[in-house]
Amino acid sequence: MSAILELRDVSRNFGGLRALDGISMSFGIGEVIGIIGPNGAGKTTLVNVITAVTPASSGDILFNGNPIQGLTPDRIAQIGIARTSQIVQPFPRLTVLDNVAAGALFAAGVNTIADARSSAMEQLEFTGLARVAHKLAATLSLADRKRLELAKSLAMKPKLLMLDEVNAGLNASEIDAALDLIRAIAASGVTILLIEHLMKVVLNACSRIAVLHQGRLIADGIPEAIVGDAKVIEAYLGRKFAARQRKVMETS
Amino acid sequence: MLSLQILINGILLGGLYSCIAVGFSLVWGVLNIINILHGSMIVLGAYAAFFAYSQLGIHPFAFIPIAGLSLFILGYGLQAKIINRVMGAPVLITLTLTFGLNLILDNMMMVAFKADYRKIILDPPLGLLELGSLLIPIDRLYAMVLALGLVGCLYAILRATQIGRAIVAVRMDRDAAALMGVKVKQIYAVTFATGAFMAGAAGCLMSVIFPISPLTSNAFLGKAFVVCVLGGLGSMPGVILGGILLGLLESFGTLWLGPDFSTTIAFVVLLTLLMFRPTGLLGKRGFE
Amino acid sequence: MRTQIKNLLRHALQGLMLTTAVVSTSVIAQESVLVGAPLPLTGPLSPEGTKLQRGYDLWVEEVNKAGGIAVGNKKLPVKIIYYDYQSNTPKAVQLAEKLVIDDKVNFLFSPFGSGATKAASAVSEKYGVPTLAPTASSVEVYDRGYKNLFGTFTPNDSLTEPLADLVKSGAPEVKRVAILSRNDLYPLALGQDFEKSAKKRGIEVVYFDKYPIGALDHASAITQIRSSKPDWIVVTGYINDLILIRKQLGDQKVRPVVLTMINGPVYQEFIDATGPLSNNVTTATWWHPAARYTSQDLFKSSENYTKLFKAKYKDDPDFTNATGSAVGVLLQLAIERAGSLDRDKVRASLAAGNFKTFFGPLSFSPEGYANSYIPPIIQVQNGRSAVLYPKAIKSGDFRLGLD
Amino acid sequence: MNALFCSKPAHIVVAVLFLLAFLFFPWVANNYLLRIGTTMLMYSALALSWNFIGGFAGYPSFATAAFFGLGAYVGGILQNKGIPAPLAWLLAGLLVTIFAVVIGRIILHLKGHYFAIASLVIGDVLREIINGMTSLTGGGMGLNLAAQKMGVTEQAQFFYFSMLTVAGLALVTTVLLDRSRLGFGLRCIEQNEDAAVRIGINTDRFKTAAFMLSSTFVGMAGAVYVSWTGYIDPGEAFEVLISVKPIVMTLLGGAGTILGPVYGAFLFLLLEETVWRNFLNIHSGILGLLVVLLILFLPRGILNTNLWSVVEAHARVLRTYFRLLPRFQGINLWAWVVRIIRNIRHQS
Repeated sequence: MSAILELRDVSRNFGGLRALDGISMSFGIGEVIGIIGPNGAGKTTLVNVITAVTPASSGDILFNGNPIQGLTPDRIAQIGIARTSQIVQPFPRLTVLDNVAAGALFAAGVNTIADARSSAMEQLEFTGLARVAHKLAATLSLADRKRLELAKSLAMKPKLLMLDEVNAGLNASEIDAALDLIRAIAASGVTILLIEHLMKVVLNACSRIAVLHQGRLIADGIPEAIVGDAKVIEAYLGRKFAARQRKVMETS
Repeated sequence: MLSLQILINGILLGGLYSCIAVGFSLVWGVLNIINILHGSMIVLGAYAAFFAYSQLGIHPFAFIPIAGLSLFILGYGLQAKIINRVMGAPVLITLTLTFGLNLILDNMMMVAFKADYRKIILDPPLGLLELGSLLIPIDRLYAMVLALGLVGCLYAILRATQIGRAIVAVRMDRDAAALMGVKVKQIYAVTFATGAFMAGAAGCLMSVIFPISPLTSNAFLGKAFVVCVLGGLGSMPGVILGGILLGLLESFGTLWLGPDFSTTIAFVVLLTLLMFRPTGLLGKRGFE
Repeated sequence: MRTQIKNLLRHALQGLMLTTAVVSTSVIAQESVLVGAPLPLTGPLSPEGTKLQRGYDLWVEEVNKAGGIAVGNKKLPVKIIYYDYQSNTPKAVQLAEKLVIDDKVNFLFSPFGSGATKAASAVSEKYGVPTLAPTASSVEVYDRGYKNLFGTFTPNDSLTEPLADLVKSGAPEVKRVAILSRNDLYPLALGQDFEKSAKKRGIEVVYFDKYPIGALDHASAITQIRSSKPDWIVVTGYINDLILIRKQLGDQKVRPVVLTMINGPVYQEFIDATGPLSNNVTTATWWHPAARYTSQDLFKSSENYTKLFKAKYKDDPDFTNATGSAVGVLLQLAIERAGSLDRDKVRASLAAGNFKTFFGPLSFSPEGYANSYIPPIIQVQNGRSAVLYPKAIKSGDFRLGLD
Repeated sequence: MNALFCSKPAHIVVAVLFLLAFLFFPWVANNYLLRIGTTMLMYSALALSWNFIGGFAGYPSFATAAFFGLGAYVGGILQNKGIPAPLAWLLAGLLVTIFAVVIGRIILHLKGHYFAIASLVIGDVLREIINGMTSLTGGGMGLNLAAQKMGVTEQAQFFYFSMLTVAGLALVTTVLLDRSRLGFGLRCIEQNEDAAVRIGINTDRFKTAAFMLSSTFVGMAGAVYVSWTGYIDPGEAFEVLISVKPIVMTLLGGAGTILGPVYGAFLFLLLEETVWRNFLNIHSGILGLLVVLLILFLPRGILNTNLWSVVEAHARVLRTYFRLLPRFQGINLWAWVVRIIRNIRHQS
C-alpha cells in the first residue's frame, strides 16, 4: 500500500519544550488513522507541522513522495492537505454555500465562482447542509458549523484530511452521524487523520491508531493492540493503575 | 562638548515626550484603542493650568492634581457613555470614533479659547541648571521627573491596588478577567479616565514650556504615537525608553542631517521598527 | 431608494443655488460694490484670518457710513462676501472661483499668505478679476506675469535690506550671522533674503538651516547655533514657532548682540507669551501704529486710522489689521479714479499707482507688488514696540544685546 | 455573495440614473458647480480606492494621502518637464502603483493598529522627503504648474471629465473585483484571515493586490488634481484628512459594497457644501458629530444596513440629535430622514 504522507523523524521545538520528538510514521491512501493522546501530547502540533502553520524544526515530511516542508500553508492546502480545527472558523458574513465554495475555488483549483458554487452544493448535499445553504454562516448551530468545516475541507478535494477534535462538543447521536460521514469520506479514497483525546471515539472508527505522549509516538497499531498496550494505559491512567492492570493480566 | 549638550537636549526632550505619551500608551495597551483625543486632552489641561495661573495665580505644578482630576471625570464620562459602545469593534471603528470625538473637542476649544497662542510665564522663572558649559533648562527637568513620577505611580497602582490588578488582568486576558468577576466595562472606563488624568497632568507642564493653542494638539498626538510604537504598547518602562529614544533621534538627527530632517529619521526608524519588531522595544506581544 | 436619490439631488441643488440666487439678484441691479474675500477663519491660520477680517470690516463700516464708494456720479455701498477656506489652500482656490462665478463679485481680496495667494491668483487671472493681495510679500507670488494681482506688501528684501543696514551701522561689531527659517514659502524666502542682505554687507553667514513645519523642539538646532558663535541671530517663522524658539534660546543662554525675529514680535500676543524675553528683539513689518502717513483715503491719516480701529476693537491695530483696511481703501481709490466698476478700467488705475493711503504711498511694480514705501523696523523695548526706522516715525534708539 | 444592493432591480435603476446624472451634469452646471462636481468625483475615486483595501480586505489603510501626494508631485513634476497632462497622469498612476506594491510587501504583514500606523507614517515620510528635495519639488515653496492654455469653461469641463474617467475606472474595477476570484478571496481574508490561508488563499499576494488597487486611481486623481489647481505644497498634498475623509465616506455608504463609496462621497460633499457653510466656525465640530453618529448608529453603512430598523431602534435618540441641529434652508432634517427611509423601505 503506497503512502500518501510520510513523516521521517519530525521534531518541533518551542523554545526549550520539545512538542514533537522524532515522529516517524506513514499513512496509506484511504486509511482512517486515529491519533490520540492526553492533552498536550502534541496532537494539534502534529497537524500544524504537517500544514506548515508551525514548520517542523527538523525531519522530513513527504506528500505523495515529495518533500513538502518549506511550502506555505496555502500551498499545502492547494496540493490536497485539508484540516478542520478544534475551534470552527467559518467566514461569518458569507453564506454557507459561499463558505464551501471558497474551499473549492482556492484549493481545488476550480476556476470560476459559478463552478465553485455548484461543486460546493454537492458537498452541502453530502454533509446534509443543503437546507441552510443560503443562510449566513454566523447563524448556524455548533453541530452545523462543524459540518460546515467538514464540507469546506471536502470542497478542497483533499487527498489527506485531518479532523482535529471534530466531535468535541457534540452529543452522542451527533457524534454517530459525524462518524458515519467520516467513513463515507474514507470510502471515497481520502486518507483521514482523526485527532481525538477520547479513545472510545476513535476505536470504532479507525482501522489504525497512533498514540502520542509528551511529543513522542509511543504506540502505533490496530485498535485491539492499542487498548492492551501498557505504555498507552500508563500514559492515560498513570503508572500505578497501569501496574495493577499488568498484575490482573498476569494472574488471569 | 557640542554632542554632549545635544545628548542632554535629547534626553530632556525625551522626558517631555514620555510625559506626553504615558496616558496614551496606557489606554492603547489596556483598551486596545488609539485615543485620538489624547492630544486635545493635553491642550485642555494646559488651558486649565493657564487660566488657573493667570486668573487665580495657582502655580501650574500645584494645579496638576486638579487638572488631572477634571480630565479624569471627562474621560470617564466619554468612555462610559460613548466609547464603550464600540469596545472590541474593529480598529477602524474605534479609531474613527475617537477621531470624530476629537474633532468635536478641538472645535469646542477653538470656539472657547480662539486659536491665539498663549503661554504661562512663571515669575520667577524656573531658570537653568548649569554644569560647566552644559545647560539644563529646569522646566524640562521637571517634565522628566513628572514623566517618571506618573509612570512610577501608574506602576504602583497597577501592582498594589485592587483596581490596578483588575486593569492588568483585563489587559492580559479580557475574557478570563470577566470570568473572574472583574467588571470589564468599568475597568475600561477607569483606565481611559486615568489616561485622561495623565494627559491633564502633562498639559499643566506643557503650558509652561510650549505656546498653547487648540492647534498644537495634533503635534502632541503625533509624538505620543511614535513614542508608543518605539517603546512598545502598554509597557510603562517602554514609554520612557521610547520617549528618550525619540528625543535622541530628533536631536542627533538635527545635528547630522539638519533640523528639517530630524523628524524624518524618527519616522523612518519607526517604520523600520514596525517591520521587524511591531511590538516595539519593550512591548508585549498580542496587542494587535 | 429612487426617491431618496431624487430628494438628495434636489436638496443638493437647492443648497448650492441658494447663495447664488440671493447674491446674483443684487448684482444685476448693481446696487453695491461686491468684493469676495476667502478667509482662513478656522484652522492653523485662523488668528491671521480674523485679524484680516477686522481690517476689512472696519473699512466697510467706514465706507458705508460715508455713503459708499463714488462710482462716476452715484455712490454705491460696499458688500464683502466672506467664505472660510479652513486654512486649506485648495479650498481657498475653490472658493475664489465660487465668488467669481456664483456670487458674481466685482473684485477679490486674495486669501491669506503668499502660498494661498499664489494659488488663488490663478483663478482671478483666469477670469480677469482685479485681485488685491493684503498679505503676500514673496516675489515668487508675483513672478508669473499676472495682470490682475496687486499686493500691498513690499517684497521680503525690503525688510531684510534696511534691517541689515541698521545692524551694520548700529552694531558694527556684528561679523557673524546665524539664520534659522521655517521650511515654508514665506518664511523660507525671507530667510534666503536675509542671507543675501547679510553677505552683501560682508557679514559672514555662519549658520543657515530650516526647521520643519510644526516642529516641537529646537534645542539642538540652537545648540549648533550657539556653537557657531553668531553676533546676530535671525529667525523666521510664525508666531508659535517664534515664541518657542525665543524661549529655547533663553534656555541655552544664547545672547547675541542682535536678535531678529519675523514675523511675530509685532504682535502683542508674542510679547505676552514670552514676557521679559521679548525685550530688544528686533523685527521689521510693513506697517505699525506709529506710522505717520497722511492720506487721500477716508482714513485721512495713520493716526486717525489707529484711533478709529481702537474705538471699534479696543485694541491697537497691527500690520495685518492695517493691510486688511489698506486693500479696502486702495480698491476704493482705484474705483473712484476709474469712475466705474469696469474691471479693465479699475485694473488700469491700480496699475497706474500713486495712491496716498494711511498704510503708506502705494504704487506697484510691473509684477504687481508694492514698491513705494519703506517698511518700518521695530524693536521691543520694555514690553512695548518702538520704531527704529525710518527716521520720520522713529520712536526709540537701537538697543544692543539681550537681557 | 455579499449584502450588495445590486441584487435588487430598483437599486440598479437608481445606480444607473445616478451615474447618468454625472455624465450630463456639465451641461446644466456652471463652472463652480462643475468644480464641486469634480471634487465630488475625486472623493469618489478616493473612497472607491480605499474600499479595495479597507472594505474588501478589511485592512485599515491610512495610506491614501501618501498615494495622493505622491501622484500629485509625480504628475506635476512630469508636466513641468513638458510631458502632456494625460500621459503624466498615467505615469503618476503607474509609479504610485509600483510604490504601493513595494510598500505593501513590507507593511501588509502587520495587523490592526500596527498596519494603520505604518500606512499613516508613509505619508509623513514622503512629506518630509519632498519637503527636503527643494530643487526638484520646490520644498515648502510648493510646486506650480504653468496655467492651462484653455478657455475657462473648457478647462472646467476638461477636468470634470478627467476626474469622471478616473472615478469611472475605479468603479469599473470595483464591479469586476466584486465578481472576481480576487474579490471573493479578499472578502474571505476580511472575515477570517487564518481560515483564508487554510483554504489555500495566498493572503500575501491577495492583500498586496488590494493595496495596489487602492493606490492606482488615487495616484491618478492626485495628478489630475495638481494640473487642475495648478499648485500643490507638501502640507496639502499629504494632509491627513485626505486619508480620513475617504474612510468616513466609505463607512457612510457601506464598506465592501460597490456604490457605497460613491453615495458616501456624494452625501459627504452634500453636507460639506450645504450644512457646514452655514456654520462657519463649527463645521469641523459638525463633521465630528457626523462621524460619531455614523459609528454609533450606522457602523456598516447605508447599503449594508436596513435603515428603517436602525431608525426604529434609535428613534428617540436620533430625534433629539436632529433637534439639536437647527433647521437649515427650510428642510426639517428629522422629517426629511424619516421620509427618505420610508421610501427605501417601500422600495426594498
